[in-house]
Order: sequence, then structure tokens, then C-alpha cells
Amino acid sequence: MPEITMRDAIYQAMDEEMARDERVFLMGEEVAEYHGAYKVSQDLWDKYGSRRVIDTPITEEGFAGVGVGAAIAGLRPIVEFMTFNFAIQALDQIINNAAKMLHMSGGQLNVPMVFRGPNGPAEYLSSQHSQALHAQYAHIPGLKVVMPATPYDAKGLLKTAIRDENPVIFMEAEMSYGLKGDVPREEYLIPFGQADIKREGSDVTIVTMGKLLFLAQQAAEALAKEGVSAEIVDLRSLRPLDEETIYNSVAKTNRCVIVDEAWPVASVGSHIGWLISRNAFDDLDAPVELVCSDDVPMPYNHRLELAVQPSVEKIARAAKKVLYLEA
Amino acid sequence: MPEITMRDAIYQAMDEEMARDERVFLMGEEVAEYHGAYKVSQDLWDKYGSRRVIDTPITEEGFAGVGVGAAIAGLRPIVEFMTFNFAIQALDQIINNAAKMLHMSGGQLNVPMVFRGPNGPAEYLSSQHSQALHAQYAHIPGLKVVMPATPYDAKGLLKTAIRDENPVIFMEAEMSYGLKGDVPREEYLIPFGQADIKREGSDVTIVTMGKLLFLAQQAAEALAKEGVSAEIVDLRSLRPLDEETIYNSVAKTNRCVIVDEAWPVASVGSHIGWLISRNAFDDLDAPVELVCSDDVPMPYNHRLELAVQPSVEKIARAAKKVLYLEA
Amino acid sequence: LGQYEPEFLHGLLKQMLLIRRFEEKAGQLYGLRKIGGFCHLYIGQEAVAVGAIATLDLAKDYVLTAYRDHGHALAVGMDPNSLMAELLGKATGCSRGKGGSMHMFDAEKHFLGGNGIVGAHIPVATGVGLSLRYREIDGVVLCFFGDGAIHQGSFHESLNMARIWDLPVIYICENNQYGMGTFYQRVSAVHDFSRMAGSYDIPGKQVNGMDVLSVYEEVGQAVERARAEHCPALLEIRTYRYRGHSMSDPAKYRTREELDSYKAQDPITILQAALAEADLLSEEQLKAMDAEVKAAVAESVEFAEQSDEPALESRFEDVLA
Amino acid sequence: LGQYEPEFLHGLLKQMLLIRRFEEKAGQLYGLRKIGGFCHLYIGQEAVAVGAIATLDLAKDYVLTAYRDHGHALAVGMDPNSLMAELLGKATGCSRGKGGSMHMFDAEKHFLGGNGIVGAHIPVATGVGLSLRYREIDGVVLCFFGDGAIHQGSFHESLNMARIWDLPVIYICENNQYGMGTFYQRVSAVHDFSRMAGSYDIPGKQVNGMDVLSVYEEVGQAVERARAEHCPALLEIRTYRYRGHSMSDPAKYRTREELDSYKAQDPITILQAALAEADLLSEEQLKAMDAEVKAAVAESVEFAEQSDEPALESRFEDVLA
Ligand SMILES: Cc1ncc(C[n+]2csc(CCOP(=O)(O)OP(=O)(O)O)c2C)c(N)n1
Ligand SMILES: Cc1ncc(C[n+]2csc(CCOP(=O)(O)OP(=O)(O)O)c2C)c(N)n1
Ligand SMILES: [Mg+2]
Ligand SMILES: [Mg+2]
Repeated sequence: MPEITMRDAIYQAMDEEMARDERVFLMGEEVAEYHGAYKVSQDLWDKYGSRRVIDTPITEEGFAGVGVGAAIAGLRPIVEFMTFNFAIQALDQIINNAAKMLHMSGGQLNVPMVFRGPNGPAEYLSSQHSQALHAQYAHIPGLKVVMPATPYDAKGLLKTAIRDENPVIFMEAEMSYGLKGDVPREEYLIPFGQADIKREGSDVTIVTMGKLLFLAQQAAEALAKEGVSAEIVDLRSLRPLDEETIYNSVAKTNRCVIVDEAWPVASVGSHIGWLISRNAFDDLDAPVELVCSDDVPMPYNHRLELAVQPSVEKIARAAKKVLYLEA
Repeated sequence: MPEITMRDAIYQAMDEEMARDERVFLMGEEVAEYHGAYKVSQDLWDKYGSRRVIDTPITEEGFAGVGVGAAIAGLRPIVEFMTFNFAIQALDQIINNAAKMLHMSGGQLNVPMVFRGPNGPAEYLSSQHSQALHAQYAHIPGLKVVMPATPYDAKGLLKTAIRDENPVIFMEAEMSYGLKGDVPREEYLIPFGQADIKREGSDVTIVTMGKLLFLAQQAAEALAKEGVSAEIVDLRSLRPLDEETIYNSVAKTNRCVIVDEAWPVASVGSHIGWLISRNAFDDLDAPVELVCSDDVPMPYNHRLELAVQPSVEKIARAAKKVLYLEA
Repeated sequence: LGQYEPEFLHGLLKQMLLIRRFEEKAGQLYGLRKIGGFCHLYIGQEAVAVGAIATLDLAKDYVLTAYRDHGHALAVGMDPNSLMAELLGKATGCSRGKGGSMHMFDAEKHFLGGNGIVGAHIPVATGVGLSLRYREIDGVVLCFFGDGAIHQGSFHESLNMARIWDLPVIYICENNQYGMGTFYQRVSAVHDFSRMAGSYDIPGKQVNGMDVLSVYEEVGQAVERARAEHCPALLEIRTYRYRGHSMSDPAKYRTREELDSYKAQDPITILQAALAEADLLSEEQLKAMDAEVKAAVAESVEFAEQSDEPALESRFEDVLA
Repeated sequence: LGQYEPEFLHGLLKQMLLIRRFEEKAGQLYGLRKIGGFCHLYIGQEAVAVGAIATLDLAKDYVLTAYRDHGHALAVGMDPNSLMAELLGKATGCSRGKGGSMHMFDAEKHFLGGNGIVGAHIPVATGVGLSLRYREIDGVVLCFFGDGAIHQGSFHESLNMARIWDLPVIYICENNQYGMGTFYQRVSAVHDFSRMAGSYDIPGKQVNGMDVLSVYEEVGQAVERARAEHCPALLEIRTYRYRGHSMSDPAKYRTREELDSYKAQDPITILQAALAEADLLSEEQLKAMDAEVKAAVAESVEFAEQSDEPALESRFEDVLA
């Protein structure tokens, strides 16, 4: 199985789906002639031309809405946000139009489109450019929200997203584009709503989403050295959410740590914390811990920004806490 | 103590603070000559003139940003959104500028301003106009978020909001503007971060925010008839959140129902559900229940929209569930 | 007048009459509390939707508008029954009782709403235009919005994109003089909105929206150009709404005289008079037309009232496709 | 040239030189990985910030710009030490190491940032203008933004408000030809941005941004009018950035020839040459100036490197006032 980068996996998914379906097109800032701000679209413009790979002006609200219009009139747009920090300007289009069009029209107009781009902090970018904003989307009925961690998942989930009949928020990560992983040559799709057990274990469940998987894996390694067996549940899609896999794991381990790089309040992480506390109440031997970012805007200084975010140490410490191995 | 409406309470708070502090002004759509879309600003324009009560074009992003600019240059704006549904268009200004200016400037520029208006469903307005969007703000560090239920709380909290040195999101409700309650003639302020026990009880804690207090009160009445004593904790401010009052109540009742009119996923309600489950783990005799809106866009049809929202029955049923009086 | 077929002119008149009577009835039902929430009536503006949409071929063309959408919905030929049922929140409504007054839709008739957020459908309409270009269909899009909406950022973003991508979208600002209670000149730097076309290097024009034939001609020209040359245009169509912004608005911000001056140029009366004068419409024909329209409206009420409420469980439908 | 005091002209030259050298050094430190993230250099555009800000009285006037902000920060007179320390993320940085390259601020010097979201500071600058009017101060606001930002909705919303409320804001589009990798004409319906002033009924003008005195004069006129008549204006100042968009951009989207053609009109070289020709700047004076500037930059690096990292606990500060 070839090892490819996350960037290539996302590229391949778009390329294959564009080749497969004439209606699929890509639009966003710098996606065409510049080959993508993070070089994700690569040569798609060279291959498919300006009709299907479209550079937009810097108008997030506008081009998100253009995508919605194209989607209700027969096309299947992929709208790239240079980062999801900028998509806040497009939220009205996403929440009030994309997520509600089917409903307001009594089922007449579905919106088959993907909004994708990096989410969450990169490095040295300060507070406007370093936000993990998935809670804003996970909150909204009418959307689907996907956050892959590995190249394999990214490709399979993005292909599913492009074929989905609904608006899908597909969240990548600047820091992960260069990350490598095995991706088969043959076509495959990964359905939404299926979490993936990335590591089996028996003592504690670690629920992760997106790139934090790798911190969780390192934490699990460290814990293993101390004799603690951690199971890692990688959510992959946040909406729909695969509650069953979570509960099954917690039924086995009786302890859970959730890892989310967003701020804590009204986050996906704390939501899942409540879900587990409610629906696996009798299985829990300790309260569910949440490892998330500090409840502050992201500072520019590198030591500070690292201190703000989840870390291997924080995850391992939380795991020990739910095991009552540490305070 | 005079009984006045919520509308008048909010009006009085603005009027008193405008009289007290030259720097306070009000801007928004129809706030001046039309006296407010919901007649909250009333005669403020007649009293203070066009300099201090400013009708804006329909440009939520623009005038929210104008407010931020005025706030960092010496004024104390109150920005009215006709409803918070439209404030989604202004979210970038609120999240990326208002909430982060102090931080990005290393403490140099604080943003003393209030964004206020109705939040949550009214009636017969369908999905774009009937959203309870407080989770979007409660998620964000750098903001304060307030949601009063009674005229008394609204007046005292709004005066505090106007004097606060930070951006405050002040969330009202269309359905409550006509609601009456006692408000003293003398000046008073209500600090943020202090929940209010609106009813004492011993068997179950009902945590509410905003107008759902009244449903909770009716549910408590109904429960009382069945011999169940419910305590009602009205949060009043969502950020900062008065966790202590919640935990103290739960320590007494050992059971908790949270009422939130937002959608469930990544909501303030489910967040508090996790907080209690974690921090009052040993106090809980049953999982925390959440009564919220169905996870769907709001339909226009009235029976349907009522069915979607929290109700007295749903709250009472949840209370009985945590008491194991009902499945 | 002479250049048009009488049937065509009768059609315009009848559509305007239908809208007028439908809206009057909706207003009554609102008063009877059979309709709730916001209900934005189109009375006074009929010539705009009717004249503009008459230029289209709805097999390939599209229409989008804001929340004041009953007129446009009728002008594209939607069944009054399904509209009235929607206003009453019934399962037989065009949007299954989910959308209500602000969200009329008919995918088959290429009427893509009905949008409640001021200015938010302007990019969407632009995207529909993109789809036409992409699919190499020589259709056009009419995007209607108000004088209040033109200041929204979405307007600026959209018109620039429409020009750089050569999209066949006609942006029609229905200047009915007021955005809610605000006279447009109070919130606009320019008083002639067609000037804004200059920022996008596209044609801009003011049109008299009280005269259905002026609307038909001017929109028709823009449509033909858009169809042939794939170029957008901006039209400011000047009109007036007789009623308040929505049912709860007493409209105290304007004078009786101002209202009367527009009623004196009522689009229906004007066309009726012109037709009569030119001997193109007899008293009997007019009466028959009026009776037919009234019957259609009465039937729509009957239909709506007798229709079922949507099942409670249907609230979980239409969330995801 | 003769109409200006030599000291004034020397001041302009020195400020441009300071920016040039500061930016070159920042680029070097980036290469050495002492600075990370985005770092948008102002090299080539110096005449714009320097010429424009020289017209101000910063006791009452204000400046706001986007993320390419080092030049403006130096032009308002901020201490290079505090800027360089900010770039290195140090506690002594103007924003305490919280903001970095994109978020230079100096409240006392009325420099209100430094904003990373394209177009988002345009309404903020408009609000600063509102505050001036409200407080009856005859100050003005310079709001700088790029050719990429002008298509944002916030531009449209802001200029309309500035006009209807008579706000003293000069909107300066620094057209450096590219928004990231996009040549401005590819994404703009108009190629002369000053035309957009027509939509807001305000004066609009194109200015040569490679000539600091042209900038000074044109901005000066707009500033005087804004101060006296409280009216906004739109200026398109045409300029060029020599480096890539940020440090990671190889700038392959443009030709060597194009770059050279702008370097041939380099604002610093031009002013230097003109001064020399007019006998207003001796070789020694120039050398002294250059030495002074280089020393200041070297000192800023020294200062920044020797400054402390912010304490880890400081991440909980500056969140709420
Ligand atoms: C973004 C947004 N802001 C505010 C509103 C509330 N609102 C509804 S209609 C309206 C006035 C719109 O006026 P105009 O565009 O002239 O349309 P008209 O009602 O005259 O048809 C306003 C402010 C809204 N629906 N959306
Ligand atoms: C809303 C938003 N969208 C996208 C970006 C990413 N971005 C940063 S700079 C830039 C180009 C801006 O070009 P221009 O306005 O011409 O300014 P210049 O860099 O030339 O100074 C883009 C797209 C952003 N910061 N904000
Ligand atoms: Mg209007
Ligand atoms: Mg540029």
C-alpha cells in the first residue's frame, strides 16, 4: 500500500471525484493558478481548467453562498476555505442557507456540497488565525461534520463527503498536510458516523478527533510503559456521531478521557462528556475528563501557544486521573 | 415596587446608563426613529437625538465592526441586533475583533461594548428566524454572555453589561418583552457570574437560562403537586458561569435537569451536564438530564414548532426520570 | 400597447390582480389569526414581479427573492392553493408547512425561494448563475432584493463575482422606498442605486416599477443581453408598498399623501385603464377576470383550511437528504 | 521638491530606509527561524505608509491597517525595539508576545493594529471615525487595506456608513497588484478601484504609491478635507511588494521583468536621487542616515533577543479587562 501525505490523500479524493462526476468542482482562494495556499489542490487547475477549478476573490460570505446556489441548481461544489478562521465570515451562508435550504423548502432543495479547509491552530499565528471552530458546526442540524486524522481516513471520508446529498463540513489541519500514512490504490469510501478504534485497550478509553489522534497515540504509548492499556476511539465524524462505539469502549474500560483542541465551553468534547455520563452512567468508575485548549485566545509566542493546547502529558495525566493513579 | 415589562426594564437600563455616561450610545436597525423593531428603545431617540441613538443600514457585519471601532476609541456602544439570527453575519467582528482585541494588542485595547437583542424562537417564523444561538458566544473566551429571564434581572444585568470593560453579549427574547415583573425604583446592579435560586427545593435541581425559567417554574409547580420538591437555578450569566451555585444545589438534591432551548450538540446545556457529571460525580444519584430543542431546524407550523421546543411536560418528565419515578 | 398581443396584456393584468387579491386575503386571514408570525405583503409592487418574470423562460431561467415572496411565487405560476396552504402551515403547502410566508419554493418552476435573511440570497442567486454557465445552459437568473438589502456586503461580493465570471444574473433592487421603517435615502450614500453598477463595470438602470410594461421592457432587454452575452446587470425598479412592512407595522413613518400619490399610479389601475382606453379590455372581460381571480383565491383558502396539519413526526423530516 | 523643508524630506527618506532595513532584517531572522508563522514584509511599499502617515497629527488622528503592518507601525513612530521583540514573541513586544507580526498595536500613538482577517478592520476604522465625530474631535482616520480586501462586503458596508454619517475616514487601498498569488485584475470587475467611490458619492482618486511625495500630497488633501468637512474619501494607491506574499511564497505568479520594472521606480532610490540632484542631501548625510537606521535595527534585534520570553502564566492574561 503506498504511503502518501494527507495533502495527497485529499488531493486524490478530489481528483477522483472530479474525474468521476462532471458536476463536482472546486472553488476558493488560490485553489487554481496558485495550486492552493497549502498546495492541496496541486495540479487540479492544470487538469480540469478554470471552469472546474475556480479562484475566487477574498469574499468568504459571497463564495460560500455561490456554492450553495450552484448546489441547489445541479452542481456539487467543493468550497475551500483557506482556513476555517475565515469561514466565520461565511457562517450565515452555512447555517442559514446551506443547513436549512432542504428544510425551508419542505424537502425540495437539497444542498450537496462540501466546505473544506484547515481548522485548529498551526504555529506562531496568534488568536485570529488559530481557532478550532468545529463546535460551531457540530451544533447545527442540517450539516454533517467530519474531521479525519489520517491520510486513509481523509481520502475515504472526503470521497463520501463529495457524494453526500447534504452540506458537509470537512475539517483538515495545517499541521497535518505533510503527515504520511498508507492509502490503498483501489477506490474505497468510509461512511460517516463510524468511529474507528485506532488502538485497542482495556483500562481507559481516549476519545479523539482530528490531528489530536497522534498526541493520544503517544500518550497511550507512554501509558503502556506504565502498565496502563489505553483504547483510542477516533471519532472521524462529529455529526453524525457514533455514540455506540464510544459506549461500547467505555463499557469495557469504565473510564474515559476526551481530547478536543477547541475551547472547553459548549464544545464537542464536553458534549460527549455529558453523553457518556448520561448514557453510560453505570459503566463509569470515574468522571469523564476533558483535555482541551485553555479557555483563552491563542497567543503568538510559541511556548505559550504550546502550553495552551492539549499535549501528550496532559492526556496521559488525565488518563491517570480517571484511573485514580494521580490527582 | 413597580411592576414593569421586560421591554421597559431594558429600556430603563439603557436610559439610565445613557444619562449617566455621555460615552454610551445605541446603534442598530430601527432603534431610533422607529423606536425599535420590538419597541425596546422607545423614546431614546427623542431624548438623546441622532448623535446617540443611531439608525443603521442593514449591515450587521459592518455596524458590529463600527461598534468595535468606537469602543476602542473611547466610546461605550450598545449595538442592537434586531435578532441574534442576523448576528451570524456579524460573528466575525464579534469573535475575531471584539473578543480578541484586548489579547492581540497585549492588553492595550479593551472593548467596552454590549451586543444585545432577542435570541431564541418566537412563533411562526420558521428556521432562519428561530434560533437559540447562545452556544456560539458562550464558546468564545474574551466575551461575556448574559441571558436574563425576569425584568429585574434584565435591568440589573444590562446596567452591569454597559459598565463592563469587555464585550458583553446580552440575550433577550421576543416572547418575553411583554412579560411583567417587579423592578425597584432605586438603582441597582447585578454582578455577572452569580446564578440565582429562583425556587428552593430539595429533590431535584433544575438549571435554566433565559425565558425557560417560566417553563421550569410551571414544571416545578406541577411536580410539587406530585410531592416532588424542585430547586430552580437560573444561571443569568452563561459566561462567566456560576458553577458553585450549581454544585451546591446538586449536592443537596443529588439530581439535576438542565433546560436549554438550543439544539443539544455542543450546547451550553450539555456542557453544564458534563461539568456536573465531572465535578459533582459523587453527589449524583442519577445521570444529568438535558431538556433542549429537538435537533432539527425550526418548522413554521405552530404545533410542530411547539413540539420541537422544551415544554413544561418535558421538564417535569425529565425531573421524574432523574428521580426514577418514570422511565 | 399596440405592439403586444391582447392575451399577453390580459395575462399580465390577471397575474397582478391575482397577487393583489391573494395578498388582501392573506392579510384578512392574518387578522383572523389563521396566519401568524411575519407576513410581508406585496400589494403595490405587483408590476415588478409580474413584468420581470414575464420575460423569462422558466424551463431554463430561475427566480430568487427575499421574504416578501408571495408575489414572485404567484408570478412564476405557482398554485395559489399550495401557497395559501403554506401560509396556514399545512402539510399540503409548497414547503410542507416548514417554511411559511417567507419561504415559498417551487423547484420545478425554478423558484428557489423565499429567503428570510436580508441580502443572503444574493450570493445564492449568483451561484445559480454559475451553474447555468457551468452547464452551458443559456438561462438567466432574476435576483430580487430590497432597497434595504443593497447595502449588505453580500451585494458587493456577488456583483463583482458575477462580472468577473460573466454570469447571467440580473440583480433587481425593488426600491419600495423603505426598509422596514427606514426611508432609503436615510441609509444610503447614493439615492440612485443604479449608480452602483459602476463599481462592477456592468450596466445599471432605473426603471419605473409602477408600470408593468416598462418593467417588462427593461428587464426583457437585460435578460436578452444576459442570455446572449452572459453578462450581469443591475436594475433599480422604483416601486412602493401600500401596506406596512409586515402585518404588525402601522407604517407611521410616511404620510398619507405619499401613499396616495403612489396609489394614484397603481400598476393595476393604470394597465386596466390603458387597456380599456385602447379598447383591448371590455367591462365584461374585466369582470370575468376579476371573478376568476377571486374564485382562485377563495379556493386556495378552502383548500388550505381543509388541508391536514403536518404530522408531529414530520418535524424530523427534511433535515437531511 | 523645493516647497518642502529639507528636514522634512530627510525624515521621509529616513523612515522609508528604516522600514526597508527593518524588514530585511525581519526576513533574515525568519530564515534563521527566530521568527515563525506568517511574516508579511512591506518592502517596496514604504512610500505609502510613510507618505500617508506623514500628513497626520497623531495626537488626534488614527491609523489602522491589515496584517502587513510593520511599515505602518514604524511610520507612526513606534519603537523598532518593541516591534522586533514582538516578532520574536517576547514579553517586551508591543503586544506582549501575544500578537506577533500581524498584530502590532500602539494605543498611545493611535495605531490600532494590525488585523489578520482580510477586510475586517475596515468597519473598525469606520467606528473610530464615528468616535471622533461623536466626541467632536477634528481628527481623521487612515484605513489601509489591500487590493484583495476591497471586494469584501465589509468595504461596501463601511463606505456607505461613512458617507451617510459624514465620518472623517480616508480609505486607502494599497494596490500592490496582488492578493497573495492573485493578480488583482483577475478578481476585480474594475481595474481602477477609485471608481468604486461612485457607489458612495465620495471622492475617489488613484495615486502613484512609488513616489512618497505624491502620496503625501494626495493623502494630505484628503485629510484636510476630511478634517474640515468630515467627509470620507477613497484613494487607490498603486504600489508593489518586492517580496512574496509572506515568507513561504516563492511568488512564481509574476515575472522577473515585472518586478524589475517596479524596482526601477523604487521609492527610496527615487527620493534619494531627487534629493541628491537638488543638492538637498550630501553623500555624508546619506551615509550617516543609513548608519543610524542600521544601528537602530541592529539594536532592535539585540533588544529582542535579550528580552525575556513571556511567563507561561501570562497566557491567562489579556483575555478580559
Ligand atoms: C440580516 C438581516 N437583518 C435584519 C433583518 C430584519 N429585517 C427583515 S426585513 C427588513 C427590511 C428590509 O428592507 P428591504 O430590503 O427594503 O425589503 P422590503 O421589506 O422593503 O421588501 C429587516 C431589517 C433580516 N431579516 N436580516
Ligand atoms: C477573510 C480572510 N480570508 C482569507 C485570508 C487569507 N489571506 C491572508 S492575506 C490574503 C491576501 C490579501 O491580499 P491584499 O488584500 O491585496 O493584501 P496584501 O497581502 O497584498 O497586502 C489572504 C487571502 C484572511 N486572512 N482573511
Ligand atoms: Mg424596501
Ligand atoms: Mg495586495
